[in-house]
Amino acid sequence: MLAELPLLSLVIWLPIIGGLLVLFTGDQKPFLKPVALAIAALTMLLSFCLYAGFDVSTHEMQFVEKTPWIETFNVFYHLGVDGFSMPLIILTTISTLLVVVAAWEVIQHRLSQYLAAFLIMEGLMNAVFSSLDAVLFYVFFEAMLIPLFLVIGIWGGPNRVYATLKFFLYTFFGSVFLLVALLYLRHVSDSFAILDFHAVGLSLNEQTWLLLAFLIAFAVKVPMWPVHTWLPDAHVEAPTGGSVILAAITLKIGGYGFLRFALPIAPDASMVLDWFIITLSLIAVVYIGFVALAQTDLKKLIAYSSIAHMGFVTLGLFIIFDIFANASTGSGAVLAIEGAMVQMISHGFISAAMFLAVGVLYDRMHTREISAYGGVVNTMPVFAGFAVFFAMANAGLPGTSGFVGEFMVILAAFQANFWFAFLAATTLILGAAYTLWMVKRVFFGEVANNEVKALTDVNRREFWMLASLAVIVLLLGVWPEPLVNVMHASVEHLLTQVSQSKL
Amino acid sequence: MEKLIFYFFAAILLFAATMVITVRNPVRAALFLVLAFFTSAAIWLMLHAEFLAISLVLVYVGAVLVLFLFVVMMLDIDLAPLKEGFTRYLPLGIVVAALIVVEMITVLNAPQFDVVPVESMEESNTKMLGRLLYTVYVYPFEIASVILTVAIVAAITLTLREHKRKLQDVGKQVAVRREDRVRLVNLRREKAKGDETP
Amino acid sequence: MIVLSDYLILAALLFSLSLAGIFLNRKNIIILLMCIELMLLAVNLNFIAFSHFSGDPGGQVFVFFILTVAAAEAAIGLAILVVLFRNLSTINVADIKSLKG
Amino acid sequence: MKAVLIAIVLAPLIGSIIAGFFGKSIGRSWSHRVTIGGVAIAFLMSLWVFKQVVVDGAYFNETIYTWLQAGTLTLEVGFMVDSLTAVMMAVVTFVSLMVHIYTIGYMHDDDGYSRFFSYIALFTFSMLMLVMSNNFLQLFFGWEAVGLVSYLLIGFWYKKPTAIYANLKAFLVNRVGDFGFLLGIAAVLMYAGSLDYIQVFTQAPAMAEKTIVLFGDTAWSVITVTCILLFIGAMGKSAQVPLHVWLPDSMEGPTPISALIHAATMVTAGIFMVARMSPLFELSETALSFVLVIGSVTALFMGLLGLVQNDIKRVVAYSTLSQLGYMTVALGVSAYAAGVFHLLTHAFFKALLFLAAGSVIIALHHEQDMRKMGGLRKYMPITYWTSLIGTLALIGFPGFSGFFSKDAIIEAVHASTIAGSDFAYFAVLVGVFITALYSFRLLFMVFHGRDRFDSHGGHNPHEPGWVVTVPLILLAIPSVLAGYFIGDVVFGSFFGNAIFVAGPHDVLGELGSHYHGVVSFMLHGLQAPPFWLAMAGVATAWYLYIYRPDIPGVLKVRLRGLHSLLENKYGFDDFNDKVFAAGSRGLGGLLWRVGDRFLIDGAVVNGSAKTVGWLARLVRHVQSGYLYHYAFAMIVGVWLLLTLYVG
Amino acid sequence: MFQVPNMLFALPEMVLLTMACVILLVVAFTGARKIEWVYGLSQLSLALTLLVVLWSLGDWGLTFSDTYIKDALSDLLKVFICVVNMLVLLYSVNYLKARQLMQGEFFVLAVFSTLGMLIMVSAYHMLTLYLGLELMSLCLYAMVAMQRDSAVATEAAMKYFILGSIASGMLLYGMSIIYGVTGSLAINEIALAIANTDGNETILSFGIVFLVIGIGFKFGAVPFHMWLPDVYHGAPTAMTLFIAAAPKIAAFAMIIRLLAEGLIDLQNHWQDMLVMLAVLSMILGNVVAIAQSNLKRMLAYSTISHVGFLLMGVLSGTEEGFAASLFYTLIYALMTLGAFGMILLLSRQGFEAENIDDFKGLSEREPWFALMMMILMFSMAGIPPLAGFYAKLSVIKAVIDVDLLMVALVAVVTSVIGAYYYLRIIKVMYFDKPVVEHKLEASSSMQIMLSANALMVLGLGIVPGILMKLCTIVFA
Repeated sequence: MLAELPLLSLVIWLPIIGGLLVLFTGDQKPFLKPVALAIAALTMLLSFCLYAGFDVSTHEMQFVEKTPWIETFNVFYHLGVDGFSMPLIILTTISTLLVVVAAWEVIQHRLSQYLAAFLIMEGLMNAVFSSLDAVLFYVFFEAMLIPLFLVIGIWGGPNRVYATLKFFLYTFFGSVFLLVALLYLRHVSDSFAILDFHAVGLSLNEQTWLLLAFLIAFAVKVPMWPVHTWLPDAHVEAPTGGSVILAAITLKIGGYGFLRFALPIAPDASMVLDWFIITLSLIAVVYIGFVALAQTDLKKLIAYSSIAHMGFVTLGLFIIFDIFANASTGSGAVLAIEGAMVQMISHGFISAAMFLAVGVLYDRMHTREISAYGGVVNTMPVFAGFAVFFAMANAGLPGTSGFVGEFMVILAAFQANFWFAFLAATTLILGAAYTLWMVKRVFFGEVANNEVKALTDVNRREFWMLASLAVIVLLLGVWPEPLVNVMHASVEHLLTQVSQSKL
Repeated sequence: MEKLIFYFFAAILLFAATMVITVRNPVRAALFLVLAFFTSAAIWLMLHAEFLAISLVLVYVGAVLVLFLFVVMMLDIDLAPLKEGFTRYLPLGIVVAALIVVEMITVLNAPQFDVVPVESMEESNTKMLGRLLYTVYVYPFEIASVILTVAIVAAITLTLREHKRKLQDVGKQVAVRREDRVRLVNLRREKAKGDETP
Repeated sequence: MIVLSDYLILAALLFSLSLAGIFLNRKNIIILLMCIELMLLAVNLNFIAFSHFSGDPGGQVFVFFILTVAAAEAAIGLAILVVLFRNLSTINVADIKSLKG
Repeated sequence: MKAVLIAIVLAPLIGSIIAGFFGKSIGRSWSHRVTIGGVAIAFLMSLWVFKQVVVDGAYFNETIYTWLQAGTLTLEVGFMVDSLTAVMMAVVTFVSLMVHIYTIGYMHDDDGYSRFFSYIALFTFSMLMLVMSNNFLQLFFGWEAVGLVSYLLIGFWYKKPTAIYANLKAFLVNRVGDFGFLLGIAAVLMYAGSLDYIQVFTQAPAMAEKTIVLFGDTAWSVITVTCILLFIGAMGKSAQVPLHVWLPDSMEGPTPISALIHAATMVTAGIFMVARMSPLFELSETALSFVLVIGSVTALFMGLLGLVQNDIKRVVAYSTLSQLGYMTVALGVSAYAAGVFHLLTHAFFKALLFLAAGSVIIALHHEQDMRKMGGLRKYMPITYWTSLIGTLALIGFPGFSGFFSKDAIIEAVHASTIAGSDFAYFAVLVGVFITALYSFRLLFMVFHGRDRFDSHGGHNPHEPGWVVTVPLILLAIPSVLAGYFIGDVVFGSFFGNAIFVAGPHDVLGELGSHYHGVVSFMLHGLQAPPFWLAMAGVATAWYLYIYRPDIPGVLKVRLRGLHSLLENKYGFDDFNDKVFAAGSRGLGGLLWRVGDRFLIDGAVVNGSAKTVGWLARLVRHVQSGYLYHYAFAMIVGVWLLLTLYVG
Repeated sequence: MFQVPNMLFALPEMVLLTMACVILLVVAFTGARKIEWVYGLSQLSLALTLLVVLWSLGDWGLTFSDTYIKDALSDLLKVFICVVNMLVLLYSVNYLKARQLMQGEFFVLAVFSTLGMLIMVSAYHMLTLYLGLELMSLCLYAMVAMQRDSAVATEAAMKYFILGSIASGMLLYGMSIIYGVTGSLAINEIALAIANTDGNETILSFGIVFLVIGIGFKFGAVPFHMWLPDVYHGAPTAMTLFIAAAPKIAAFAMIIRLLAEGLIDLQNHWQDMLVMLAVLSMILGNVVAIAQSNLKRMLAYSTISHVGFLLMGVLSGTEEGFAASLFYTLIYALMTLGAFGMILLLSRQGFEAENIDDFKGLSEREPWFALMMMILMFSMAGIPPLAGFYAKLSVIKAVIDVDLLMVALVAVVTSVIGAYYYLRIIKVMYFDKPVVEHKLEASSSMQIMLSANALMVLGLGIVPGILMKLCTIVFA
């Protein structure tokens, strides 16, 4: 029965249409929040059905839907998921549910628009992950900017205008090159199907330009150094939900883009230019690690840590060529790609948790300055427990999901080059340093001031919100196999694609 | 001989055109324009376009340029401040203009145009035009009439000051006094402006 | 023998002069209108010359219409000019510059 | 067996979870009941396992579940139990149980009572995971998990600024070690293609033949690089110079923690790990020399620091550092068995010393300064006598456990020919003297001499309750007796296949051939330099702190330079604070301000926005409002088009 | 031999002309008293014309001695011109009333101008094309000047007129050269003549330069754009709207007839010129728009940039490219209608609502119309899923398909710059607090149609296929 439902369309359109309903419900209606919650929950359940019905043994696209959309251009409404996109869809649905819950009492101003924005965004993001047609992909890829732009701009902090314009223009700048690249690919392959792009033969020169275009587009999303500076600003100014979605999912679209476009379409150029991307990734890990250390704003710190963590994703994706060249055992490349994927998923949950935690504090104190806090554990012991747990996860403690991805990527990086692993592994020190130093300044010590003294511990809603994330983070850390298992076939397929030269 | 006439008229034409764009007084400019049109008409005659040459003189000189002069005089433009800035960009302007001229001449001086006329028009120029206008070019002809209508409507709309319609009332007409009807209008003189060249 | 080129070059010179007149003129907008007339004159000369040398009457017909349109154009141009003068009390080209940027 | 092993691991974990999450609702006594119950079950089962393995020769190596699979690589969670593991399990659960019981008394008045029990039970779980692992992944998991618990426990009193400073420092320094360790694991994976111990060990000889290029063109032996990287991990966890800085500070945690984690178990994880990796280390003499030198430096110089400390726990902490140095030295000379044996005896006597110190601290109402103690012998006899036993064991007085283990190490160093062994021999010998000196300095200052304590309104200090004294006594017993197993453990085949020693390095085998039982070993020891050095140390301590207590003050002034060097702990802390901590913060700030804000944001991002804006305002002026400019623009356009595209 | 023309083909023009004369008479005899009638009649005449066009759909051919063409393109464009101008009139009514501009002459000129557009669309002869163009332009010049007491409006009209006449002159000069070389004025004969003779391409390209200038001026392509900001800004908003929307559609017909149908064989010549115009337009339009604080002026510069995009499709010289440009033109007309419609909607007596700051906090005052305006702005910026995106997509696709990658890159990069000023409008509406209290005065029909207009932009974003297909069929 599950297989007969157009599940993908449902997880895309249910939240979008639901979001519109919510939008037109207006702020005053009492059933506004329950309706939004129900939509988000239902979408999440549907996405779980995807997992349940997913066949792990094949790399072929599953749950495929295909109908003509723009016939003149041979553009299809073509959906499907494989091992890369399915976990990301689940990540999206879970995050959105949490965002809806997080908004429950906190957002007073234009609540219906807020909830609608996130529900619509959920649908758009799911669509990004399941689009198999380039135009369709691009449409959703860009459309996503609109709700996020509004979310930051309307509900954001004092400097929100600068942040949101910067965010929008930065990402828009990146993505227009993607558009040109996609159109060029259509030109050579005479089709808009992404899978046809994979198959089309391209000269090294073409591949290089395409890769650079993809790189600009997705590097901004990831974000990679040095095109990362929109992220801290956007995060700092965004409301909690915005930060959560931004960190948990939109960044992943960058990584997903590399997997879906850059690597299979331009394998030879990727091989030639991998040093460049690896260098940027390593700079992200080390440089950003140091920069995070200097932050005095909670959200900025977490934002910078996100950049560093996403550095592992790009590192993992592009070291495979060096591993091919070096390694004897052969599973290193698999480890690298899967590590990058796991890192994406795990970072999604952990950063979501961190931002939610900051949100919990912000709702009470209305400041994000680390120096305004101190000794929070005295007044909010349960919350501090969560915070320390998530901080540890952020620092990559084994047993949490934060460890798995980093571990896999570092192991794989060693097979590429000792120094890659060496620099990547500095995150062990730097990550712990900035995270735990922050924890120390915010949570430990004597109660710093009267505001902190007046804090109340998490309420039931916040507790379950954080607890559910904690459980996920822990489960993925203790037993990542169910996650990794779904992507095996796709990873293997990607590696065969990548290892075959297109020249 | 033909050549001589051509160059004679051409020289006058160019001279008149130059004067149009250089003289200060718009009345004189308009008169030079008249001269230019006359010489053009002469050249057109050399090209066997008699009807057009005549209508150029009649329509243009007779109507359009008179309109120009009328407006020029009606507006009572103060001529004194109208000369500044002319020379400031002159070199640059002349250079660009000269370049364009050189380019145009280079192109137009092509051997392809080194031809003599095909003597094929047997019927009279006027007759031919008349025939064509009502047959082949009937559609453009209609459009031209619409354009003229629009021109009238537009010109009236823009310049007509009174919106009230005149309805005749004999009683009122009879009872009217001089003060009611005659208003001595003194159009403002153009403001003297300082040097406001960019 | 006068060849086509001669007429064309004459027209081109006239055309260029009118162009130069338009952008060199800082004075009176009326002169601009006259320059436009000159420009049309040059075009007409072109058409007639071509028409004459190719033996095709189309060019002459075109000129006929250009004359008509030019008259209409002059009427509207002058009407706008009058309105402008009423508003600004000037028709100095250099004074008409409130719209910029 | 499998079920038992799982139960051993899970029992403390469940106890921890119950105490941690439901501590509030089930109350204090149930909190300690469940955790102690859990640990007790683990202890008893560990004893059973110990019997199975050691007596019956059982061996266990099985996977519990597949953690992750990637390509041909399978990462699993599983247990490997051999004699080495069995010993560690028994020690860990025993000391842990003692500490649990002791905690009931020690933490009696603390608000975080259940939390504390939860933590130490969690620690027991983590430590068991570490020692029972059959692969590097799980080893690393346990490795980091004990680090986490250590972090939590050092910062247990989170209101104390020093405590939260210390725990952050401890975690970060350990992370530096883990950095190397993780790279080591990565190296193992790359060259052995697996993380499973057995497979890696099988591959080890092949690894020894490979080389890796790190800098320029110099080829390094893979095995050396791997072992040194792994050992860097051990240096962090086992607090070897220069990653030792966290351990003295960790004394900010409650005393039971100092005993359990920072003396008996966690810090020995590094020793255990190297012993476990003996098949790898044995293949690289360079790595062994490296281990040896680091160990001997630690053993000697950290002991020296104990001489000038006045905080009772810090003295014990420095002695721990020094003893860990001994163990490392043992590893360096391939005397793994001796190292592990010292680990074992040290676990007992050092836990004992810490708990005794804790007992004193409770009795003096959380006073830790030795200058404010003295004469406690008469008020706290049990503590005194157990302390004395512990101290004698520590200085290696013949007959006490420490004697056997330490003497075995010294002999092994003496016998070794590996590079650096001469220096190591010197270091460990001097270390013996130093150990005796500071140990008895402590004993004398605390229990002898005048009463210098603040008697708190006339109440004299007294022994805390049985929950404190019983563990002391129970720990005192093995502190004395454990040494008598030296024949089996060090010189015998106790460890069997668990430890691999390459032929040329087998110093213990050589010593073993001269070994003729405990008594002769003891007699031999009486004639050997270590014994006399120890005695000299005791005598000096007596002279300085009992006979002429004024001399230390004079010496302090006379040897100001040396004293301040020791006082400042050779400047490691200052150096780290100023260079690493401040340096990273400074660098971070610099990169942020200059790199992110000035260059990227300022120059490029906002810069390009500004440029466009500037351009906009500039180009805007072209739209000047003047008709002739407009016309001119058009004509320029004509000219451009004509020039560019005609012809 | 002369053939009697098939008058039926020109029925739309005839109907409109008749109606225009009727309106003229009504205006002449009723003056200002029955102005509502005049408005109604104008709408009716456009509606009738639309019906006639729809009724005669599909019967294609040449007539009037090949000076008139009725083909798919002309039918489609006529439909859109009628619809767009009906909306323009609807949107303008309130504004005109509030400013005493609600005069019969406005409607007369509007209808005549529309007639000019229809003539252009169907012109298959350079003469008809020129006459149609002049008919349209003359009406527009006059309309701009209609606010006779406004200094800026008359200034705008004057500039428009002068520059427009120069452009006409150049266009004529170009036509004369083409005529001279090919010996013909009819589009199909020109194409035939060029195809049959190897000719002197230098002279032809010389002629093309002047044609391109004329076309470029009508569109407002850089560097022939100078009139555009001043006219958009200075003219009363209703007139601006009129100038901005439908004439672009007519101009599109002109460029197709002249370049794509007449001079298709010389595509290599005009392509480069259009590349220059397109690139300059996109850069200048987008950059200078940033510096504007007047919304009308900003939209004027945005129009310039849109023209750059629009030209990209044409310059590609392929059928897909023309279709893409057509699609772009139609979408542009819709978006412009909406955007200026919003200004008209918010304006009231004594208040123009033409400054960007006038939109501050609109989302709190008028959430629905703020949403509509946001849709329009995002669409103009080319953000999916709005129609503007597909327009950009299709033209960029067209140039990429002919390997003009650099043009595509310029297009996308400048569109990023462009996004900034569109976002600024949204920012002002959504992120700022309102400064003026005010309520809408516009009629409900206008509100409904404006909403429909904006929603159409959204709808065409979700299902762009139909219109795209239509555009493709036109050129197939």
